[in-house]
Amino acid sequence: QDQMYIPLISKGFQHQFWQAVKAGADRAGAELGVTVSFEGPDNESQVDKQIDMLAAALAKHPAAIGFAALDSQAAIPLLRQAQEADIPVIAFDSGVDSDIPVATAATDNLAAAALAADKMAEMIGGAGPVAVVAHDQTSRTGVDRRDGFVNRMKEAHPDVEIVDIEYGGGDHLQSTEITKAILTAHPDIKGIFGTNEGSAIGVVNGVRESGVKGVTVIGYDSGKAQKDAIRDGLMAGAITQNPVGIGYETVKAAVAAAKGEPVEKTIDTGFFWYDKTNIDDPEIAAVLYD
Amino acid sequence: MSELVRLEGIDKHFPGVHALRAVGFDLRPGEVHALMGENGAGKSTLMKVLSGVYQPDGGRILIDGAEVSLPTPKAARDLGIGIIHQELALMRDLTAAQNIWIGREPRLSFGRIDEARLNAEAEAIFATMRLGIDPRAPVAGLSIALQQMVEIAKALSFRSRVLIMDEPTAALNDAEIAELFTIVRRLRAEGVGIIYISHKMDEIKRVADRVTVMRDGATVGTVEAADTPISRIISMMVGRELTEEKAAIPDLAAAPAALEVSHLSRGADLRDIGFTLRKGEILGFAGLMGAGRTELARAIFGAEPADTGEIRVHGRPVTIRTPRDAVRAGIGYLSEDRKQYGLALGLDVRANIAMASLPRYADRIGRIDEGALARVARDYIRTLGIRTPDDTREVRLLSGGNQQKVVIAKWLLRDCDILIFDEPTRGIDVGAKAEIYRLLNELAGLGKAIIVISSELPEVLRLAHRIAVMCEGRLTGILPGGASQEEIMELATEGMAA
Amino acid sequence: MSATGTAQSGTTTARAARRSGAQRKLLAFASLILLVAGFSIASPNFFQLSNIMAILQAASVNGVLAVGVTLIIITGGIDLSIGTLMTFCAVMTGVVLTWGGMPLPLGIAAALATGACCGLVSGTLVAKAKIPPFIATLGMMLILKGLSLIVTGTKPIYFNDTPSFTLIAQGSLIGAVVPAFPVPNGVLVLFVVAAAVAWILGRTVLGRYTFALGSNEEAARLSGVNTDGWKIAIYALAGGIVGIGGLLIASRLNSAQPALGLGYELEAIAAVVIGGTSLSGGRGTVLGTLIGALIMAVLTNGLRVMSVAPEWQTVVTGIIIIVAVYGDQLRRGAAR
Amino acid sequence: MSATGTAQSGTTTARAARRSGAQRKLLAFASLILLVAGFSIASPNFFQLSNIMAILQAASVNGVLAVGVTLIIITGGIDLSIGTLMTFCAVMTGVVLTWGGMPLPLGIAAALATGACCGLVSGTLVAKAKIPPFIATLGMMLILKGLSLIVTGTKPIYFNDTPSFTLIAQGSLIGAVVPAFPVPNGVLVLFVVAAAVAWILGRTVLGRYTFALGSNEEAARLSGVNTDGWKIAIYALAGGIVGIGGLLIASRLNSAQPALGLGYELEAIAAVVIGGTSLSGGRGTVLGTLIGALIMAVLTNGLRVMSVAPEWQTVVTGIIIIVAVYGDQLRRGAAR
Ligand SMILES: Nc1ncnc2c1ncn2[C@@H]1O[C@H](COP(=O)(O)OP(=O)(O)OP(=O)(O)O)[C@@H](O)[C@H]1O
Ligand SMILES: Nc1ncnc2c1ncn2[C@@H]1O[C@H](COP(=O)(O)OP(=O)(O)OP(=O)(O)O)[C@@H](O)[C@H]1O
Ligand SMILES: [Mg+2]
Ligand SMILES: [Mg+2]
Repeated sequence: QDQMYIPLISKGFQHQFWQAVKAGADRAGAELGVTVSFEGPDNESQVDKQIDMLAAALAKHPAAIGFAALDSQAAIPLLRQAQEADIPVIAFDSGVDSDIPVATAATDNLAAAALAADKMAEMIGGAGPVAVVAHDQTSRTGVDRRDGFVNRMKEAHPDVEIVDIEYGGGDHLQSTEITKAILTAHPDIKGIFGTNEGSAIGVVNGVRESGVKGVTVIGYDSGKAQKDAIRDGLMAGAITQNPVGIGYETVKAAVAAAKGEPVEKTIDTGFFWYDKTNIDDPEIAAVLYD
Repeated sequence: MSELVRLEGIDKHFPGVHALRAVGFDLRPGEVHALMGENGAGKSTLMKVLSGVYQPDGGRILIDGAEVSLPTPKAARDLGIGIIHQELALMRDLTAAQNIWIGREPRLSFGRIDEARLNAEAEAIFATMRLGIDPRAPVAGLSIALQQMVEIAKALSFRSRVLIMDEPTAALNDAEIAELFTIVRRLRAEGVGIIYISHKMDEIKRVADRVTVMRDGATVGTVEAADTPISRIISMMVGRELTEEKAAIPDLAAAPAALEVSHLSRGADLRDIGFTLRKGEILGFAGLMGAGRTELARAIFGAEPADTGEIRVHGRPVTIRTPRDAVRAGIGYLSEDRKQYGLALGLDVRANIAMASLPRYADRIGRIDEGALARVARDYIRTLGIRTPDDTREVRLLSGGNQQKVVIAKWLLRDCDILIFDEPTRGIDVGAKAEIYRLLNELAGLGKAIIVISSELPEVLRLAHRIAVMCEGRLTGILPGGASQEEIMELATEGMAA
Repeated sequence: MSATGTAQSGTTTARAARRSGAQRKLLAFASLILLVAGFSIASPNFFQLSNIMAILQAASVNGVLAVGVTLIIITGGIDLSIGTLMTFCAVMTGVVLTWGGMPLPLGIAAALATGACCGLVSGTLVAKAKIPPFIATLGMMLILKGLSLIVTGTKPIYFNDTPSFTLIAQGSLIGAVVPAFPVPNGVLVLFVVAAAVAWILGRTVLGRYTFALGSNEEAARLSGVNTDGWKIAIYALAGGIVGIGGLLIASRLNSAQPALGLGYELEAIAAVVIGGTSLSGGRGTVLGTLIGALIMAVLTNGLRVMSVAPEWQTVVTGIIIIVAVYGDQLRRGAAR
Repeated sequence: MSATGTAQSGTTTARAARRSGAQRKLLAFASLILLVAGFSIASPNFFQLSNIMAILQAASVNGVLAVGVTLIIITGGIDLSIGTLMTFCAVMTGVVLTWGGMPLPLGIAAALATGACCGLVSGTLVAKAKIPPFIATLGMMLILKGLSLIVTGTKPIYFNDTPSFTLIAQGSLIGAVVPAFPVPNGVLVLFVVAAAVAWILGRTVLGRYTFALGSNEEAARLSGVNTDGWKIAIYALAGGIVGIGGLLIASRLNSAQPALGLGYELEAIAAVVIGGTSLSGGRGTVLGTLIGALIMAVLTNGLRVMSVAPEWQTVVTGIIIIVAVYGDQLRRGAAR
């Protein structure tokens, strides 16, 4: 085998976020001269599909594996198998509750969503009803972002009331309809938080279609539509992670681990708040993607 | 030559069945040519070859003396060959008129259908048949007989030069048959060549000019209808002489009652019906189409339970809400529409024969004794002369008459005390018919109580020990076995004039 | 004599059938009304013009898909590919308009043509290759899903260069004339499509053969109908209608989202069946489908407006779908 | 004379029929072999014991679901709820084992009982309330999806307190005896379930009535068969089998994942149809279903091992599903 082979098993591949992770991984692969593959299930509930992917990846005798666990416990038997075969595992996007991964490159979704809560509270004047349109009710990212937002509000902004939490599966159209229903049910709503790109765009669409003014929309992740919405003022701002960085760091750590070099246990790729004012700053622009 | 159609050496194989063996046949303009033969002789198959449904494996088809090939039904149609299929081929969700004109709808611009013209023309055809069917009535709501009439109307609408009628009268009553023959004679006078298939021997003398007999996929011979006795045709069909005489009517006055029905009513279909059926008795039910005989049978059997009324079996009152109750009480019902109600066409002969008796061939954990089932199935195949390669053949592949025998076998195997046969010989050949008559008599002799519903008066007269007559949901009278046709018809139309 | 009797019973049957048909539709409509009334009582925010418009708007995409698949279901078939086909049509419009920079009409044509072509392929697989519709369209579902991702490189295509594109679903022609009644164009499109398909089913040869195929394909074939050809045509027509659905969703989202679409087929089929069309073919109405789609949209919106917990929304939706069809069943039983 | 003719032709037919049936199965098996061979040549990593075991393991859940739904499909019905029912069964096992702290056998019983009860409900809706199976089970699908989320509070239930639980799917009884052949128990379960259902279908009254219902329900009813009762029994049995699927997936994931399950029904139904069972009912085999499930698992795994891009995996899967069924269709045509 001429080139080192490193598969990345992610939580998905169709969303812009995952495509950005993939782009970062591909870049690292090109720079470091290793073959990288990237795949993930269709949605974040398909825990067993991901396990099957991991099994297929192991069959290919990779040098190392990048793994973004949908459910870390469920994957443990296979991770152990990897350990026995001396295949280092790098966790990415979110951690794995186990000491098998030699490194973790992830965003702290709880902290990131808490930042969104702070920004929301600030913009609506510290009081009033808000709602959450989340992308998933059970997946780790969905739960963390929802809980990070909700808990922070309860702790730090008691006058802000979360009146509704709905789940649109990250589907733009569904999230649009949900937003319109929320606006109907709570005409006095002050702000809505969309927990990923599809949800956030759905919220923007829903607010625009129903013609309601003065609702503060905060999003998550990046993408062309989201950037446009922020520039147009339809969205007040959004949290972005550094997916390119996640992908890049994962592959980099994997290569190092495969070569037996030491790697840092936790690689915090960070998250950022961006809005109209800083969207074009070089350091923000670097973590945004289309 | 003045021949319209000539078939030479037609061969057709199905997997495991040599259905047609070098069959020859010819049809002249302006003649009615009857095609006769036992069930499974190959009549329908031959006609399907002639109408482009099946492709022959060998042989030639000549129309007006020129050899043709008929790759599709449409090709045959374009050459002027029309067919009424033995098995109803209607689209149940469409109306009568829509069925008649399917594929040839009168069109307006933009692919629109001229529905008014379509209905009017259908109505005109019905008028020539002296039928009052509403062209807008969905076919699913019509009785089998009316559906058959729609098929005939459809075939007539083609104005074909060759018209094939594959058992058109199987579901018709006498009045309708008479009406059909008027039409047939008119067409013959117009120079149409008609191929007529039927198992009703008397019809041969009434309409046919020539008769061709088939047996086991080959032609036995062609004879002039006028100067050939029926018995000769029958012996050509079955390969032997068929002798049968009416069994004597037994005196059953002292026999215990097997089935007592009283005050049975359901809506307008059945009104206050009561009768007694004795052990060993064959009770015939006569009446016009729609008289409610089938409804009565279905009510007794629990297929569509009655609203009120009492049923006693062997003197004990029974509650029958489902067919299962009836079967448990020892009642079996052979329906008039075997395809819809009698057979699981996709299953094999053995499974169908066993359908009503399965638990008897299973142990406590529900395991079936296939060996025993195979044995009894083969027994019935032999005793009823069911023409099938073996008992594991799908029933769908049998000829119509043989399918009917499979249903009969199902109820014989169940060994019910009371048997209701609704049109038991519909589509059955003479030989088998005689066989079934003999069987019914034998069953009665064994003490079974039997109801026979039939639209063929001669059949009722021949079989029944007593004859019950129905009209518009009422039982208008019960006549002794020796009654005349006139007496029956009088009861069958009683009160209809009013 | 017997003829007279027959005639009478014939006419009665037809009349009874027509009456019970009308009754059934009225009653299906009634359960829609019942739902609307229930939600209006439960929540004061429900019965407002803006929310009604939102419901209609929400019904538009699913409604158009459902109308399209109604055709196929009446033939006795099924189409599982409509969800991903919708997306693929949207993507092809994006390719033409945004990447190709072509004028709007060509983009619309692209969606319709893509839909019709894919329908043609499905239809051919079903009619000529004799592959069961379930499998043929399941395969197409997967193929089209992959193709959308491949063509777009898994990135959405935006229609920012064609500003008028969003008007297809979101503008309001009616609102421009009657400002008090700002029916979004998407809804208008749904009703126009429904009316057109109802007309095709009721008045044209294509419609007649649609029912004939579902009722007894063999009989139609034996009657000289080119059943294969017509079936392909019906699938192509349905595909074209799905293309309209693709335009609507793209216009609403101002983008072609390549990952969308899976699951939309079940929702559309559910609308069709709630609307009284039989999955075994041969019978069905566009009006019923329309009511079915509205029932689903009202249900979803109403439960959300009532702020029912999402997991309970799912449960209640399941129950109501069953109950609605059960009611329909009872009525049919009674009509019989 | 005629009797002899019949007898002779009879033997030929029977033999021919048996031969063509066996041939068909052999050929379906052949396309599986073909796939395996193709992938083995394309990638050296494919045909390895560990990967073959991974494929079998991956086929086990879908295979069990497919075997269960085969029963229902043979009756002419369909069950869209199997995916979410599987999850609900897993959840109930979690409730009994982890929350209730009860012993393993009770947990297993919980899964089976939950499956059977839900099957009973579906069956009753179909048989007694006369709701079309598509709708009844679509409703059940939604209800069960919601219930899983409600019961668990949307959080997975882990089986860490019952360490032996993972052995159900992941242990290897065979491997304990023949170490060279570490077939996971999940695969063993699949084959045992398949053999049992094949036996039920082929040899018992229940099996015979399953075919009879699919072939002509009314004829069976008019033969005195308690069609409603048997139908309910069949749905309940299928539900119980889905419960086994729930155990397997829970054991593999060492957890009951409440959001799982949607979409699994289509995959299982696809396996059934690829295996030659007709969606119109009346015919089908368990062996075919097994082969269908294996074909799907081999396909998915093989494409992954070959590192085909995921969007292309989807496209290729779609194409191969269509081609596999087309091949089957051709063979049948030839046999006819
Ligand atoms: N499609 C088919 N496949 C296999 N065998 C067939 C098929 N059609 C007919 N047969 C067989 O061919 C033979 C001739 O059948 P056909 O239907 O022509 O008989 P028939 O003379 O019309 O009988 P009937 O009077 O009962 O209608 C029978 O043995 C039948 O089982
Ligand atoms: N499938 C059906 N749908 C609607 N009406 C029917 C149907 N079958 C029969 N009927 C009607 O029910 C009434 C009773 O018919 P039934 O079949 O019991 O008559 P019958 O005396 O058995 O005569 P036959 O057997 O000659 O048709 C008739 O008016 C008939 O038109
Ligand atoms: Mg025949
Ligand atoms: Mg009758």
